[in-house]
Amino acid sequence: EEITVFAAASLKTALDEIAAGWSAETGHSAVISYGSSGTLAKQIQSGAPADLFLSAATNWMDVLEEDALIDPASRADILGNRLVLVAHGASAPVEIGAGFDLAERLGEGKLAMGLLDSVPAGQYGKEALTSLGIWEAVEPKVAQVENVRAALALVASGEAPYGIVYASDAVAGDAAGDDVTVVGAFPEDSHKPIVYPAAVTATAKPEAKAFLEVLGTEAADAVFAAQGFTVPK
Amino acid sequence: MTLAVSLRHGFAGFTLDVEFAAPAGLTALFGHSGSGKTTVINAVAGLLAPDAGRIAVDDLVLLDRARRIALPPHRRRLGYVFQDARLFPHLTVRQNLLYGRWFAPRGPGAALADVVEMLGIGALLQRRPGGLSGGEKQRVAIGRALLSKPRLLLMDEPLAALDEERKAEILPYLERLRDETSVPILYVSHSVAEVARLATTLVVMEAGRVQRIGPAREVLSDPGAVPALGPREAGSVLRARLVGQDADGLTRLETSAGMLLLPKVDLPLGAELRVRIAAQDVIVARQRPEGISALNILPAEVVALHLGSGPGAVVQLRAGGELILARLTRRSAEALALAPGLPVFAVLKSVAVAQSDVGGAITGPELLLHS
Amino acid sequence: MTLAVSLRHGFAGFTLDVEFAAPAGLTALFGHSGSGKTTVINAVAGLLAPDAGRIAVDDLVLLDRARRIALPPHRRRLGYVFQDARLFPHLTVRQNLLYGRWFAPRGPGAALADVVEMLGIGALLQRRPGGLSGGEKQRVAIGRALLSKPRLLLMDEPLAALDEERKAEILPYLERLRDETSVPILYVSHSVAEVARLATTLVVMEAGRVQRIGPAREVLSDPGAVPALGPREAGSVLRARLVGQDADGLTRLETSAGMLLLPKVDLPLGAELRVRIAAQDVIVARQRPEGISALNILPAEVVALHLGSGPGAVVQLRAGGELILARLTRRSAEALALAPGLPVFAVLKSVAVAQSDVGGAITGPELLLHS
Amino acid sequence: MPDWLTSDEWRAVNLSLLVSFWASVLSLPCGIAAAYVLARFDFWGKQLLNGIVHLPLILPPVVTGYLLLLTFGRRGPVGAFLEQSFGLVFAFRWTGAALAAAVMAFPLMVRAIRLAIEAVDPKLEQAAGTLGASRPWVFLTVTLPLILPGVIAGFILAFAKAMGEFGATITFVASIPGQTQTLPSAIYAFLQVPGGDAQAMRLVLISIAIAMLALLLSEWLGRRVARRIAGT
Amino acid sequence: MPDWLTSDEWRAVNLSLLVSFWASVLSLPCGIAAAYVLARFDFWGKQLLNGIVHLPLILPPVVTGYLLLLTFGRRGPVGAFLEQSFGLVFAFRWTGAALAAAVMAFPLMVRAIRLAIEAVDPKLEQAAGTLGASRPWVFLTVTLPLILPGVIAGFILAFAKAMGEFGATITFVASIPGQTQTLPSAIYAFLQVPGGDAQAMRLVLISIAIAMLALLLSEWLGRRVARRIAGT
Ligand SMILES: Nc1ncnc2c1ncn2[C@@H]1O[C@H](COP(=O)(O)OP(=O)(O)OP(=O)(O)O)[C@@H](O)[C@H]1O
Ligand SMILES: Nc1ncnc2c1ncn2[C@@H]1O[C@H](COP(=O)(O)OP(=O)(O)OP(=O)(O)O)[C@@H](O)[C@H]1O
Ligand code: MOO
Ligand SMILES: [Mg+2]
Ligand SMILES: [Mg+2]
Repeated sequence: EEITVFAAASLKTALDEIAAGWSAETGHSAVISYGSSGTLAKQIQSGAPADLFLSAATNWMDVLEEDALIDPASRADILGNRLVLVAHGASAPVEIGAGFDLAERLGEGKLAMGLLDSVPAGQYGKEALTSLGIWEAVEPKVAQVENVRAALALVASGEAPYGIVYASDAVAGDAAGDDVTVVGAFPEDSHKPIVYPAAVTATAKPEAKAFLEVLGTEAADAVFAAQGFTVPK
Repeated sequence: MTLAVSLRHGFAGFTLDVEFAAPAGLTALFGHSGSGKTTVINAVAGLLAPDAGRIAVDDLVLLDRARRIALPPHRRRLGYVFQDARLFPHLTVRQNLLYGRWFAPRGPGAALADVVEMLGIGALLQRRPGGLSGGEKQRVAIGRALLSKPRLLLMDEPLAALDEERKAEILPYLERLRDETSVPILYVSHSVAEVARLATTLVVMEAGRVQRIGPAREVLSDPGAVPALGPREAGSVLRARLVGQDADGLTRLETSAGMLLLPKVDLPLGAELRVRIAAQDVIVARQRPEGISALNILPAEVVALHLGSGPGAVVQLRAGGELILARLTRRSAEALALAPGLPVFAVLKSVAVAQSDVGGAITGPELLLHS
Repeated sequence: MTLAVSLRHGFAGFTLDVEFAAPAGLTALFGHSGSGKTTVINAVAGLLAPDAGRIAVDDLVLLDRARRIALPPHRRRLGYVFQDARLFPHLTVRQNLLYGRWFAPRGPGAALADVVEMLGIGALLQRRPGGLSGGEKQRVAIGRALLSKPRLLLMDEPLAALDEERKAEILPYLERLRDETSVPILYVSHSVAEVARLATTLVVMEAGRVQRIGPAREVLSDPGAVPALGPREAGSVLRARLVGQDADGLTRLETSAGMLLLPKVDLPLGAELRVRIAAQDVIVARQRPEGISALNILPAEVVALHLGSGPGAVVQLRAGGELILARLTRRSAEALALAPGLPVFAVLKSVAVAQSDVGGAITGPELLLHS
Repeated sequence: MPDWLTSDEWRAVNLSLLVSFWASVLSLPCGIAAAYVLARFDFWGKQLLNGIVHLPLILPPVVTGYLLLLTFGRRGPVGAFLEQSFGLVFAFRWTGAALAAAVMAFPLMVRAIRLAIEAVDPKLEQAAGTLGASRPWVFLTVTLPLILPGVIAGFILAFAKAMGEFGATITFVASIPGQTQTLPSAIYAFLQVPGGDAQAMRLVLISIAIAMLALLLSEWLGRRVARRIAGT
Repeated sequence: MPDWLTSDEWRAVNLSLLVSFWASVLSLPCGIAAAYVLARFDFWGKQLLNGIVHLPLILPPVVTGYLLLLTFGRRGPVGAFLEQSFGLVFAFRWTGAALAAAVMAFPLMVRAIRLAIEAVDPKLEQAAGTLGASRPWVFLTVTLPLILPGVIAGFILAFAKAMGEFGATITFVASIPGQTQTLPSAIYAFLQVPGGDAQAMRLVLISIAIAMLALLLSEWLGRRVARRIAGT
């Protein structure tokens, strides 16, 4: 049996690996369509043949739940992530806390972030900077991009000295030899917990539930963790 | 078949207002550059929607603005030879020639081989128009129109780009078309020789209006038409019958004015034909000249004498049942004391009558309509 | 200034191989449709790169394939009147006319007002080419070339689309150009009348080769050239001097053959000019005819008699220092027992010499080169 | 399947070719018709038609994708109708990817063909008319052959655009490997993950290679056709 | 500023106009030059140039954005050079948005103009040559006026494309309200937020209205020019 998974784009590396393993083990297969959570949710609203939805943001999952397009019983937050500050080149680590002098560090430079209103990393980032009391100072220097990878690219190319991205993106970015260093992590209490809710859709095939369960196994957790995600206990 | 045309149309700075009927046979539109000839032909073809007017071929109304009838060009089925050839650049010469065939009704019509032969374009058939010379293009355009089995032929200076020899080859074909089919031909030309030879009816245009209209023979032999046609072009047209072919290559023609000897005319005995005699080629003599190379000396009588304002004069002579025009100087007219009623001789060189001035006779229709 | 042309070029199925020199004055290219006239002119203009050849105006080499010289068209500065007018559609007539001015060197040249007047296009100046008639377009094209102050004029059947009257108006201007400037003119025409009147040098082409070449007077009065030119077009060209304007509008011309009376020629006393006499307009008489309307009767002597294969014959007469051709029937030639040495009279109607056959004399260059 | 491509990548290449080919082929007749109407007729609402044709160019591709989803999706008015009447489904099928690509490429195709039509000398069409050809025949035998270079240009523009189209496609039919994941979607997905750049670049090169081939072919064809039309 | 628009939206509208206008105006000379070279010359590497011109059409916009970033970014080879030599900076400026839009629109513009040039009868250019006009003059006085309808078409295509361009722009210069946030970026952001559809739709309508106006203007201009060229 083949199931269709709609998943946030940032999950690709880990999910592809897990799906391959699942497929080898069970003979079922999962085809995965990656996209931005908003687009995927709208497609499900329009009758997309998705069996499983892995979102990077809770708000879109909430919308689908209201519309009764997912099975609420199956909904679970399967992953978490950390928000980190990255800098161009080799940079010394910094302590991120209240009154952090990010604005001064930026100088004339820009802070690369996901779209503040729509990309989850952008939303969390804004929340964190606000709670640290430095949003006002930093806001004029924010350069928003369509996704976290693009923010990372701005930092990697040196266009922007700093960026706020997920730990999962930054870690692997380092591995890929990007010219980026993680210089610090935002305190976990500076923003709402970053969670990736998952749920099978209202029209899901039974195998979707099985795959969702696989995502909670330790083997899967190891894969996710290797990619920099945090795994809820 | 008769084409009846009545048109009014205004361009900025130019107004066309014409009315004429073109009987079967060939109707020539003659007039200065810019006098509106192409405009008339375009309206007949349906390429120009005139402000007002009516165009009909017998009972078939092609256009009637008042009744809001306007057949589209393709339903008119008129073979149009354009002043600029307008060949289809993407088709070979052969495909250009056969283009009209696709749309023509079945039935007899000109054969490709004949038309190709007559126009001397056999070697070009596989070529495309881009590399053709000006004259070659025009010949292909003529062939294309002929082969579309048209109800009417419209020809806008079709021969202007051709040399004399080629013209001489094509003219007889146009004559045959004129005589053997009942297809009316509307023909624009600047050459009076062409017009005199081909035209049944002559429409002289000037600044958008019809200045003179009538059977070509009459308009051409009318001394009053000399200014309109240009003095060099005036002349008369005699009807003749071929009565003998002499051994030395001369042809004997019987006319009511007397016997004419012309260089070989390649028609059968008994053929009716028309012979144009340019007014300037006629010499008038009081007594029959002797020892002179001109072979044709016709007794005649002065009918009228038109003295122009310049040094020229036009004398109209009657010889038998024909009128002959002669152009001479006023000084000669006075020296010879020419006056109506005076018996004289019209002297005419055989060779002055060019082959292109001798045409097959206009049969049937013309005789019915204009005699 | 002399234009020297030597060209070889092959198209599929057509090979051009010509060599000729065009001295100052007007060189006419004459030949059947498709004989390669436009190809030659295009090569001179630089629009066609021939396979081999050399083209030079005096010392200025326009093209030399061997030496890999090929001036681009705009550096050649040749005023080209195309067979198709090629007006710029986005410019008004006035802007078209003045186009070459932008690029021409300063200095004297034809004035816009004069050219406009001569071509009768004053009313068209603000129009765009789209709505012009065929003849109007061609007139504008002539004006455009004239106004570009060219080093050479190339004209490809410039008058074919024009009516006689308009031609008659433009011809004198071309004559003036020919005579008053040293601009050589290369001129394609199908009309022998035009060629005879205008040409200093005549190049007769046939199937891509030069068939005859020489001073126009000689080629035209050479009985042997009759087949090449077409019998209708043969004739002789006499040099004349204007010696009197009579009260009745006739002009007296002195030639070495005798006095000629022609309808008014509008030139000053003493003017040198050339008169073409078509062979078919000459009557030969054994005794001086009396009581006849022809005013010009010149004593002459038979020089040669060419009997063709047909019914025609061409007689070459010497009258004074001039050679005159007469075309008559073989029968007349025999009846009159014409033979070399026989004294005869050449009879010529005044009016048979059309205005278009009388041209201003070719001064300087022609006399130097061809006498 | 070459071994330097994963099966998903290979399928993406195939799918992109399929989608681009059909998108450009099937939109060609509509493109020619729209271009002809826009070039040669004046009618009420012409500017509206013109605007609609240009819309996919003006809108961000994602918006076009959403509009397609709303209209041609299973729950959309047209989509539901087509499914019930003809069993034709676009949403989340490769047919939908082709539709999206066709729609996105349409303005480019129409413009190219329209320019070609406007350059045809109406005098030649008139001449064909006098020889008995009705308007449709004139179009088929004179106009169409003469605009062939423009048609080829329009086709290749559409094909290239279809090869690169991403925003509208991924929004309309998502990016399901083997079903709707075209080359651009695959490239996008790789770009979204850390370390995917190299893989993305490989696919970019494949995409470029295909488009260049198509381009070369079209130039060659265009030349041949143009030479024929130059008429020598 | 109308009160039914927020100040960010108003700025996005203004910025989009600015960006689209300059993108199309400044790329026009290059577009004409590229089209002329492609239409009228044969040279080694012509197909390469042709390919490069088409590249932005073939590549997913995001890829083009990355390539722009790598080339024209401050640390990119061209970007660094331009900054040092002329003080010209693209990164995070509206100039960068204009560059991205221009690059994305370039193939469309070149194709339109090239088609127009190919339709000009070389015989007219020859005639101009015989009248003494050198090649550049022939181009300026004959070719250019005759291709004006194609130039207008190319311009409006570029303008419309620039109004809708999003992927390459946001990747290259991000989306900074008032500096680089064009209409499409704003629209995209709204679409990604639950319940943002209505706001997005408002901006879409504004975008359509502007493009339609431009389209109408271009059609009107094109007609006038075409009538002049028809020469009556
Ligand atoms: N579309 C048009 N707009 C304005 N004027 C026009 C248009 N078409 C023709 N004319 C004018 O109408 C007059 C008649 O033109 P037409 O082409 O009928 O002349 P023609 O007799 O055929 O001349 P030619 O012998 O030179 O070909 C000319 O003065 C021409 O300038
Ligand atoms: N580009 C070309 N490709 C092939 N053949 C050509 C090309 N151009 C001319 N020809 C051929 O060369 C010959 C000479 O053509 P050209 O145009 O020089 O003739 P022309 O003497 O000017 O004739 P016309 O009096 O009819 O204008 C013709 O047979 C023509 O078909
Ligand atoms: O119109 Mo796009 O920006 O190529 O998907
Ligand atoms: Mg005309
Ligand atoms: Mg020619």
